[in-house]
Amino acid sequence: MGVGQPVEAKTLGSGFVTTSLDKLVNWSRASSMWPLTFGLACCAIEMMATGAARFDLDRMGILFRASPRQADVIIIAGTVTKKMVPVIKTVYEQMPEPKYVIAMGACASSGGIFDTYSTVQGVDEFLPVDVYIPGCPPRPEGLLYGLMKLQDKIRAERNTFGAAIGVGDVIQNKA
Amino acid sequence: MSDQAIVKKLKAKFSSEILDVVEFRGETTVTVKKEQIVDICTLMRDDLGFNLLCDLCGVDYMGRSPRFMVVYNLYNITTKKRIRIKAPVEEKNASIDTVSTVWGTANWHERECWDLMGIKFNNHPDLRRILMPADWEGHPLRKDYPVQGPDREPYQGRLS
Amino acid sequence: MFKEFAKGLSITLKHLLPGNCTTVQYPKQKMEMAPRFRGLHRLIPAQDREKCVACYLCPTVCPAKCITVVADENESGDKYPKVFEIDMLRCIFCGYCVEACPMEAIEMTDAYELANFTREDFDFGKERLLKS
Amino acid sequence: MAANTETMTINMGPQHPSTHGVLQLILELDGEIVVKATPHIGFLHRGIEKLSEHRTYHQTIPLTDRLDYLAPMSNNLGYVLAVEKLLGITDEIPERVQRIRVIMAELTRLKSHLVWLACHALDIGAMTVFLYCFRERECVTDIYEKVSGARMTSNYFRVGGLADDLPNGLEGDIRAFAESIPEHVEEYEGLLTGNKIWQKRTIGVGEISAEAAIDIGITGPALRASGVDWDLRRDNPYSGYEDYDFEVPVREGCDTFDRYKVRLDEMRQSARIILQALDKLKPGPTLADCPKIVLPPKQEVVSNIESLIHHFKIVTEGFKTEPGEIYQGIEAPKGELGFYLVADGSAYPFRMKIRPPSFVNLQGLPQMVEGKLLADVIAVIGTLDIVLGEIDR
Amino acid sequence: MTPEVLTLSETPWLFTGVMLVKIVVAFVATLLIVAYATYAERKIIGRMQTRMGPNMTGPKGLLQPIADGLKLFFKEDIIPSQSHWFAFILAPMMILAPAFISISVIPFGGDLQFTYDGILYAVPMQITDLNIGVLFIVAMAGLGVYGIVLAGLASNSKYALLGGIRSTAQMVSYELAVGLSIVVIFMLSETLSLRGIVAAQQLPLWGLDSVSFIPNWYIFCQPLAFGLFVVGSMAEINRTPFDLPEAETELVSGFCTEYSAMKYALFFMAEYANMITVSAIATTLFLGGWGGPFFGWINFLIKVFAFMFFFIWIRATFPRLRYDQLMFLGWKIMLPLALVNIVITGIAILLW
Repeated sequence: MGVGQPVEAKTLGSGFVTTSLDKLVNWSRASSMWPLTFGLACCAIEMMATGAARFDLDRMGILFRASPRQADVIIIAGTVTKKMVPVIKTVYEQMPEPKYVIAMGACASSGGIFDTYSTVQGVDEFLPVDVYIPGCPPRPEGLLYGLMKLQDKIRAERNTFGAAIGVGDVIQNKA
Repeated sequence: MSDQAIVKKLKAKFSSEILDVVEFRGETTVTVKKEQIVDICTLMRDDLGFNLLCDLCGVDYMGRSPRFMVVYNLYNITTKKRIRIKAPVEEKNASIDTVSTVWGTANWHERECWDLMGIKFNNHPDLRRILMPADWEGHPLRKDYPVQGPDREPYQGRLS
Repeated sequence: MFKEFAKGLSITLKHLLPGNCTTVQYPKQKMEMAPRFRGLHRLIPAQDREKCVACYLCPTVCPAKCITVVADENESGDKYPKVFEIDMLRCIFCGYCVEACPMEAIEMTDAYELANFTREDFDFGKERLLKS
Repeated sequence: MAANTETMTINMGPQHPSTHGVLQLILELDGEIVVKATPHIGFLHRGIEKLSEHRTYHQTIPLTDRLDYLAPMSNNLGYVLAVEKLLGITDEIPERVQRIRVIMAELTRLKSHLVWLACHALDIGAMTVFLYCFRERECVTDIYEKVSGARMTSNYFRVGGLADDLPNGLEGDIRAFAESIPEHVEEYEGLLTGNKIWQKRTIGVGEISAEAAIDIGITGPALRASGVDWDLRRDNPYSGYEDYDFEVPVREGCDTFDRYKVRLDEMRQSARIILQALDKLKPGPTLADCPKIVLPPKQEVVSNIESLIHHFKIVTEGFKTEPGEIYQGIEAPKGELGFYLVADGSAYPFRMKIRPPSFVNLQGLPQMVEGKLLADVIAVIGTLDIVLGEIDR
Repeated sequence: MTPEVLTLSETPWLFTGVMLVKIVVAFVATLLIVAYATYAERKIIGRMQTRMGPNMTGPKGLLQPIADGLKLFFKEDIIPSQSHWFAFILAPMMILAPAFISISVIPFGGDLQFTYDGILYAVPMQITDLNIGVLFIVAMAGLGVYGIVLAGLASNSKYALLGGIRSTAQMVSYELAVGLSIVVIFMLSETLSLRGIVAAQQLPLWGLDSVSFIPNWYIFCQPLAFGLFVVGSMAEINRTPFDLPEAETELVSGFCTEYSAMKYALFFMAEYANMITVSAIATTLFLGGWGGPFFGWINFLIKVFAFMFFFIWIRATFPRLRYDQLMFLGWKIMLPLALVNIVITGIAILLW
């Protein structure tokens, strides 16, 4: 722990080895983000289109996983209704750490056009959203750009190796 | 069979039940009393061939009495004709007999109508909320229910 | 039965041959947007200021109510928007504001790379909209 | 021997890969045999009907895009036709508008059926068909984007006409695409129709008789696969469908395979209609001559004070209708899409009830799957072609 | 000079050393093939589906399997609170171990010769040549079932349970068909040693000199057995169209629904390891093992890869069967066919 650093941050320090290990871990996480097959509404179709031939998420090493236990990223693709909130919470809790949330589209990000009694005004009311993607629905490239933003964010994290072996927590940096 | 003939046949059987017959943009709407709605619908299906219930919904005319109107949009697959039947339902005892025995499709439509409009359907096999969560309070499509729900201000942009 | 199996297998094998790939490798290769594509909004500048005269048509017609306009008058007595802000997260990119604008002061560009990390990143004020 | 058996209840969805969105199915299983299936819906209830009461007729068009998000232009068309009927301007719609609407509606049908086939095949395990279908779907979305500016939520039709004319050179693209459809359908058929496994999975699965189907209110391809020859495009024509020569595919098998075949045949017919409409397409206005309802052209707004006033009036207040009520049904890709509009004379719909085909078709699911195997549930959900956006609204 | 054979009793150190080298080489090679089988599958299926497959992680996406592995390694490992933890942990190992162990009896090539201390030794390119090699493989395949069953039961999830049950039934019934379909091979080769079977296939076809340019691979005289074996083994390793236990669109992820991180990676690896094993067995039993135009193990690898390509190709093309149809196929079609094949072969051998 260097001089002048806050004491409460328990990390493995920032030596060459640990930072390289962090980089390795971050690289693997950024190169293999497996999202959950979780479509809510219109955006889910664009999400499928992104996975299909023209945009091909598989290029980035992204495979859709049906079980939350095997997923790293949850893409909230569509309108979140109040009836759906408990389900999303459960699914999110079932995902193993580290987990990331992408709010895709206007509805998931803020409620969008549906300023109504049954719609949650943005999924960030109950999940920590990492990346917002505006659009209704966003173009597949928009989603790809969002995923790349998330990769940037993952790459900027520190102490990921430490957190993986149980020392301290991941420190988020601004990408 | 023209619309007039259908209405005539209906009138012959249920003369006291029919409140009003309106034609608007080529569509005939027959308003009937709610008491014998099942019999009327059975007649429509069996004798007049309206075998498809396209749609069933409630309309809230808040401020009028009776407040609600249950609307049946019928279709005859053989003659390709449409007709609409309406039955007023008052606010106090908002209930009407179910027609799910006449057309199976009415089951979900009536559940939806109960869920969103708060009109009860007597003798319905399974009258539960269908779209809203089971513990939801209020009936959102009523006119006195705010769009954003009772506990939230409408979105007016970030600044104002 | 085997004939059909073979037919199916031959179809997939045919696609394995080079030249059937339809992927556009996004960050490297970008697709050309259609001229009518509805992407990020842009306020069109006119000489020293924006073309917008703050007539409030766009916030009125906006189905998502995501546009905020506050009108003011400048020294020469022309109306101008003191505040013109679009909440890009709410916006559904329907294009009604462009259709409604009588001055053709707002248009939609082909920018779609809009993802960002926080909600605050999506308050598009007048300066940002003029630049985009 | 009375075996002491217990049924197992499994909860399929709302997060499940093959419920096509957020449908929840409570399945009571005896081994793998479905004893009882109870669909639970409403996880995507967004309140479109309520919201439309607080938006003008004009502002409601983007809402309809998001109903059946696989077929946005069909919803647009249904809604726009309903409002036009309410206004009584159905006969004033220019011919070019009618033709373009038909082209777009049929492209939408193709688009919707492509996604249906993709998901249906994926559910049964044929993952390659999924990608081939999406490849063709991209062609439609490209056309969508060129026409309206968005890939999915097109928002292209307007009350009284269209948002804009077709862009230059697009007719050729549409024609090329329509001409390529039969060939692509052949390809899907080559992968699926003859395949013994596909046949085993679909023939005799999810049967429903014509009487039961009508009783439940099933419409569209699902009804036609049960032997009922009924298509609103032919029987209650709208938007000039009576001018086109097309067949309505009908099959008697009542099962998943026949629903699959009916939809594939419909895709071929849609391509035919598109080609005919392109042949008949003539230059002309793209908005009806109703200055109180349609927005005037942009150049006139700037130059003509009367147009400017109309423009301001329509944008700020919307247009008013006579009090009355109408029902307009169209043949959407999934069945009869109906709009029941009640107007009170203001610029806002007093009550808009949408009759979504999927909502009604889904009601048939328990009948179709009970007594069948778990894997058949997947096949039947796929074959019903449900979209939760319009089920829950 | 005939080379000496290494034995434990005469040259214990040398024997152990060579053995260890063989094990390490075979294990590492298998692991690498497992890793790159996932990559190859994604690439090939991608191409068949008119897309590209992984190409952004490392050059041409070649580092993709490594990234996947590392990521899974560093992920949080969840053991559901309601699960039976011991069985839950045991299951993935139970499924991976048999897949790797089966490799040990497969001959990759002919003998390697080397001189040590002036004596010429011959080392078979096979970890061990069991004289009941085939039985050993069948036994190991039987063990693999337990992993899946345990995974299904221990997870305490209904989807996993259904997957486990499906898998048990499927494996039990197909094991029978597969086992019976390869009985004819022993009848023809008169040995259970895989090495012996390969050696028997190096002879000219049916012992006839006129067609000596065709090798005596058992695929030529036993095409039916070959077909049954391929279909049956596809079912046994849960590949499409028989991937019912993990049928993604029906059972979420089937028996591995509740598994995360490294345990899931083990399942993932086991799937591909099984694919390799099965391809290797098929190569050995029906395609003449290491025989062919090139140098020993290259032939072997080419055949194995061809087989794996075939599996991938099938996966890209076919839909999935239904549970009852799968049982029907196993018990009512494949089993009788295998039995009939045995009888006919027996009669033919008697009459020849």
